[in-house]
Amino acid sequence: MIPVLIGVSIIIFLIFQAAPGDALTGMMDPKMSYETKQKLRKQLHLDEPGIIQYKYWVQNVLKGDFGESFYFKQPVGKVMNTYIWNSFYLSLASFILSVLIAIPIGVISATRQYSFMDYFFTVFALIGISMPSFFFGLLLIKWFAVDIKLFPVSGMMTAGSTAVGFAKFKDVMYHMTLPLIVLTLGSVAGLMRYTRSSMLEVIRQDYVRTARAKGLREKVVIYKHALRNALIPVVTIFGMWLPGLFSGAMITEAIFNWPGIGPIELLAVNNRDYPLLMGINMLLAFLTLLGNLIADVTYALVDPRIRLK
Amino acid sequence: MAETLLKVENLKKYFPIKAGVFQRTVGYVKAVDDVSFELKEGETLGFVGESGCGKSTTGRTILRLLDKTDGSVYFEGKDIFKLSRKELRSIRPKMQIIFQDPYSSLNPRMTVGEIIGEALVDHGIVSKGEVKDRVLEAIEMCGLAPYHIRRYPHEFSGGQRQRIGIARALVLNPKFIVCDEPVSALDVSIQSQIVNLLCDLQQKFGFSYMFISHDLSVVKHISHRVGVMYLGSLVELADKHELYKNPLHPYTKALLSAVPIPDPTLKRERIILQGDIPSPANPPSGCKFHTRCPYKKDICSQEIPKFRDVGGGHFVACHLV
Amino acid sequence: MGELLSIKNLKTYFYTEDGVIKAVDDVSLSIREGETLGVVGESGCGKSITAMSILKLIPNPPGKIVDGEIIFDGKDLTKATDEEIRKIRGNKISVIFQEPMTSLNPVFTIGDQIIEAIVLHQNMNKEKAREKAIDMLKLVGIPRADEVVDAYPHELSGGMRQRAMIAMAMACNPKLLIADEPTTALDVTIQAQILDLMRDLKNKTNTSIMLITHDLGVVAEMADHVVVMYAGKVVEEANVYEIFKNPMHPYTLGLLESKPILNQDKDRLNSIPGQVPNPLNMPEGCYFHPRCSKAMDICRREQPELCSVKDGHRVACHLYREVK
Amino acid sequence: MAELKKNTNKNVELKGAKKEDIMSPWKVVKHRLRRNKLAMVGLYTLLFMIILAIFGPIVQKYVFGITMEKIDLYNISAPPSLKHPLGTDEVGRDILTRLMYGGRISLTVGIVAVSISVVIGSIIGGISGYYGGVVDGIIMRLVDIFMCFPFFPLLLMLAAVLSDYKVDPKYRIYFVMIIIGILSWTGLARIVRGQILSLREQEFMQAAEALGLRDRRKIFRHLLPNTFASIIVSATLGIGSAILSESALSYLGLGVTPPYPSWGQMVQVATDYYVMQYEYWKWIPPGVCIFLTVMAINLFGDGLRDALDPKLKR
Repeated sequence: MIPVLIGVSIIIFLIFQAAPGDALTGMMDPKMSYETKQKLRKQLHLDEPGIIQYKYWVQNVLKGDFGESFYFKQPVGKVMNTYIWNSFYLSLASFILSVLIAIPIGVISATRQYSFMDYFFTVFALIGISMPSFFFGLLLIKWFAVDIKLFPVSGMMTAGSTAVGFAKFKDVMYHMTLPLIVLTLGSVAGLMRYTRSSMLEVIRQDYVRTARAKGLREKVVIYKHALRNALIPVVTIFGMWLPGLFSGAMITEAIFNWPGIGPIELLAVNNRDYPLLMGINMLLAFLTLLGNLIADVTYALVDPRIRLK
Repeated sequence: MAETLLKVENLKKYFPIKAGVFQRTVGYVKAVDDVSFELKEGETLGFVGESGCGKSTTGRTILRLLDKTDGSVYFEGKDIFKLSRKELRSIRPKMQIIFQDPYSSLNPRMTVGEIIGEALVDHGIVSKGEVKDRVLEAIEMCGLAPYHIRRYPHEFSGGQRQRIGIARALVLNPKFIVCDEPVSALDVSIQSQIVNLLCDLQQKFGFSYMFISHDLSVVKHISHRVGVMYLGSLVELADKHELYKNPLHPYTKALLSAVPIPDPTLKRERIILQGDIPSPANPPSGCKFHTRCPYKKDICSQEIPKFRDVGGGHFVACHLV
Repeated sequence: MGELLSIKNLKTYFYTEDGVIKAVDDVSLSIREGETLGVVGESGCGKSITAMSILKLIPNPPGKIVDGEIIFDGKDLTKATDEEIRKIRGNKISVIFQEPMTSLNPVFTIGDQIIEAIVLHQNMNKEKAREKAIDMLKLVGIPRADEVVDAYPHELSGGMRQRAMIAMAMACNPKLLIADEPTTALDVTIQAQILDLMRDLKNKTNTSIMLITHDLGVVAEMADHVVVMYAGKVVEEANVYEIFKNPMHPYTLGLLESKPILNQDKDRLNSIPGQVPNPLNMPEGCYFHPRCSKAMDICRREQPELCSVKDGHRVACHLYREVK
Repeated sequence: MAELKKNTNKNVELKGAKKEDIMSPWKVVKHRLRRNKLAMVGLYTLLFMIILAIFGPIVQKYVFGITMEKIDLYNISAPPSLKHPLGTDEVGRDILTRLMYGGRISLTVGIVAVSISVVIGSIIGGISGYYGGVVDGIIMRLVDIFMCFPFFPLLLMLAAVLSDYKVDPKYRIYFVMIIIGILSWTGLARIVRGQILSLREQEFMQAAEALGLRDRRKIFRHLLPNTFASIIVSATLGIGSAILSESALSYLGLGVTPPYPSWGQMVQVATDYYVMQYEYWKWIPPGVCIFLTVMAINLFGDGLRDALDPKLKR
């Protein structure tokens, strides 16, 4: 895991080295004198070779210091902390919703393979995968926010609202509905197909036949004996979801103006806010690795054949 | 007396067991543990044993499809583990192998003709024009029809695929063929076809076979001599009539008595072994069979019995004999 | 001995994309109480499908019981509702399968899987069922049964797993045990252990066994009565001594002669030529005629019926028409 | 021997098969694919889109004299009419023509990007699987590193860096293809490696070794043809996701830039609520085009996967 993290940090660093200009370009005040610039350069170690700069950067990152965002004029850590939780709420809601929808329809699809329901859900899943999120988001805004004004166009709360407690929660949920639909459509599709193929594999196994031969009810056979096995590969993808919970869905958030990490990253890209970009990407890479680790651990937990010794 | 074609001396093949994050070797599966024997020209040596006893690994290590851990294998007097890659390649056609699984042993994307002829082409054994004739000759000898060469493996049944596998080996005119459970995956009525085919081909071309199987009756039928393996080691090796009439090792005795015989009137005394086969990763000390042996003595758990000739080429590894 | 189960003119077909496969084609057989019936045949002959049809364990689609009767305990199982069948499964009729490796659910303990069946059919509470499960494990000769009950299947060897499967099948004292190639995946010495155990249990409980196998040796040792199947049909049926002493159908004969026998020496095996016919493209007349050395004209035209030739010896072959 | 021959002939007769219906593995796949209605719908939709993208602009130019840059000053932001079946955009360009050009670009980006990732992925995965050991260890760590990056943010950053270099819009398209291609080889590399590792365990590879075949023949005749199936499936599905990536990037203004049209970029106008509400013809058709094309590819790819799966037989 450590070598992978080092590799990741090197690549992130290299990408930003490749970008024209340096950290100073973003901070530059046109009126700044040449001397002050040189001083600042020295202060930021920009006059030194890349490898030394990398060393300083890593040292700071290890201390939790990702530098200062050009655009927000604040420490990167603080900026991330402000917005990342908004992404988290949206993604978590979508995650829970997707699991609740996708797993049952995956199971139904698999147990009635080649039935009308199966085709219906399969086509539905393919629509979910094929639909560009920005287009789907815009369509929803047009239909439900602009045309019939059922939901708000954008944002996370009604402007100027000072509601607290349940009222605040209700307001947030009201704003969340449309982005939630967009996000969930995509993830339901993937998860459902995964569950379906895993389930199809499992219901052909001998032990499912054994369970039937014992005289168990079909429901017990499917939801206890088969599903328990089919979910083993599925839980591992829950771990992979971890970075997704924090990275947010950039485009969906941007379209609905959801104040999460997605629009911030877009803003950072457009303003070439390199410290912020590096920070976000480093964090996501770290979360990805952590997610893999969690996946491994859950795998061992749900599958008695791979017990950690 | 025919000449010795293959000589195996103290062959060992250990597979490392890796564990942990750093994939350190934490132990070895002793798949083949000190096996020695000789094979004469035109002879069939049968190898029997239960799953995991290392009979297949022995066969594959002899052909250097796997690297050895220790010991040596002489084929026509040359130690095959000392050959260079090029020398090995040139000797390959002389020693062939027939596999157990008729499904995974043929490349699904090649026609039967290509499968059988490709080694001829690759080694340049015969000229391009002759390849087809040789393939047709081999295919007919194996009981298939000429038009089959343009078909693909998935169009054939298990028995026919096994014939294709035999033709692939046969076409190179080998001297020695390892038959690795060639009939285990086949139905009874097809098994006998393949066994007969192998016998006929041996008579015609004088091949030497190393015939690996877990089926004691098939091994007895086809072999001249039979070796019994248990947990990576040979425990007994003798002429087939001698071995089946007068088994010396308690394991051989138990194995023979466990084979069901299709005769309901026959009442035999059975030796039913207790317990399971121990793991080859952690074999018992001394004689590996002592944990299940009905006759075990103190010495059996302490000392490894020597594999020795007790007269007339009857080899056995047991303290009690 | 009364008849426990009788199958009459059973037809189980599979409807595939490529056509209809007549896996079981007009099969009749019966099992008496306390008897072991050996069903022999090569792969694809329909012996397993016949057995699975009894408990309606045929995957549907594509499989379907098209016609016939399966009378068990005076009731026709083909007409039974799912609920009725469920009450018979694992209770009055239980099954052990070929692969002990894959037949047990890997994520539940051995105990859980046995207890489940006991609780379901015997109205026992969990603690009592657990005790019973441990007793069953002891009965099938598993050492340290009180520990094994909490073990997962992967922690046991193949032989031990098959013992656990037998424990599970016998837990509700079934009247009929269907053993579908119970020892095929096991080594010879382990096979001997399991066969010994099954014989032992049968003597103790008087359970009837339907033993499905391709190994004539196993049949000779275990069965009282033998049914030989070929291409979805019963070709010969007799008691075990009769069938080995006096096999009549050319297929049975070929099967017996094509296998080398340990205590006999033969120069050359007598093999049945050709392959098992493609189930989608069965030959006209007797399904065996293309491989039969004694085939006559009538064999190519007409399907022989299973007729009684001698006392309790039935064979489906035109060669014996005169005798009838 | 004579006896052997006799036995042989008997077998031949028994088989009794017609001599001329050889089902090669590919024919079997074709046969199974044809029976899958959804896959066929996908295939025909895709073919229709491709034909439209290739020949549409030519017809427009030589028959109606409309090119993607031609401005119709009398019809600015005009709704669909006979002259402009899908209306015009804010500077008076024909939407239908631009849509067809956009199709060319989107499809080309998809195909080229996937070609790049297939070449890189299968070579690297192949090397990793074939040689194993240390080589495999290093390559797989490298893949791990690449897989650590969230795909889209990285794509975005690279596209941004690209913008800073002020690449000419004409060449930008190629850079977009290359970036998407380079970022998406890892999945395929893993698949190919896994395939080769399992193929190496197959007995026909052991047979190839026992026959003493040259490495070259083992790789090109035995290993690669058996990995084709999974490469083709993942490439087909890859084209769909490459088109989605490109359109999202272009929608954000970081992909294909004007004057070259791309479907994603055409949808961008909808960020203006007026356009969104009243001038649907400007952004809905390109969005639908993306969706239909990707859907068609996924339907076809899905069917292809089923057809190539030897386990799946009805």
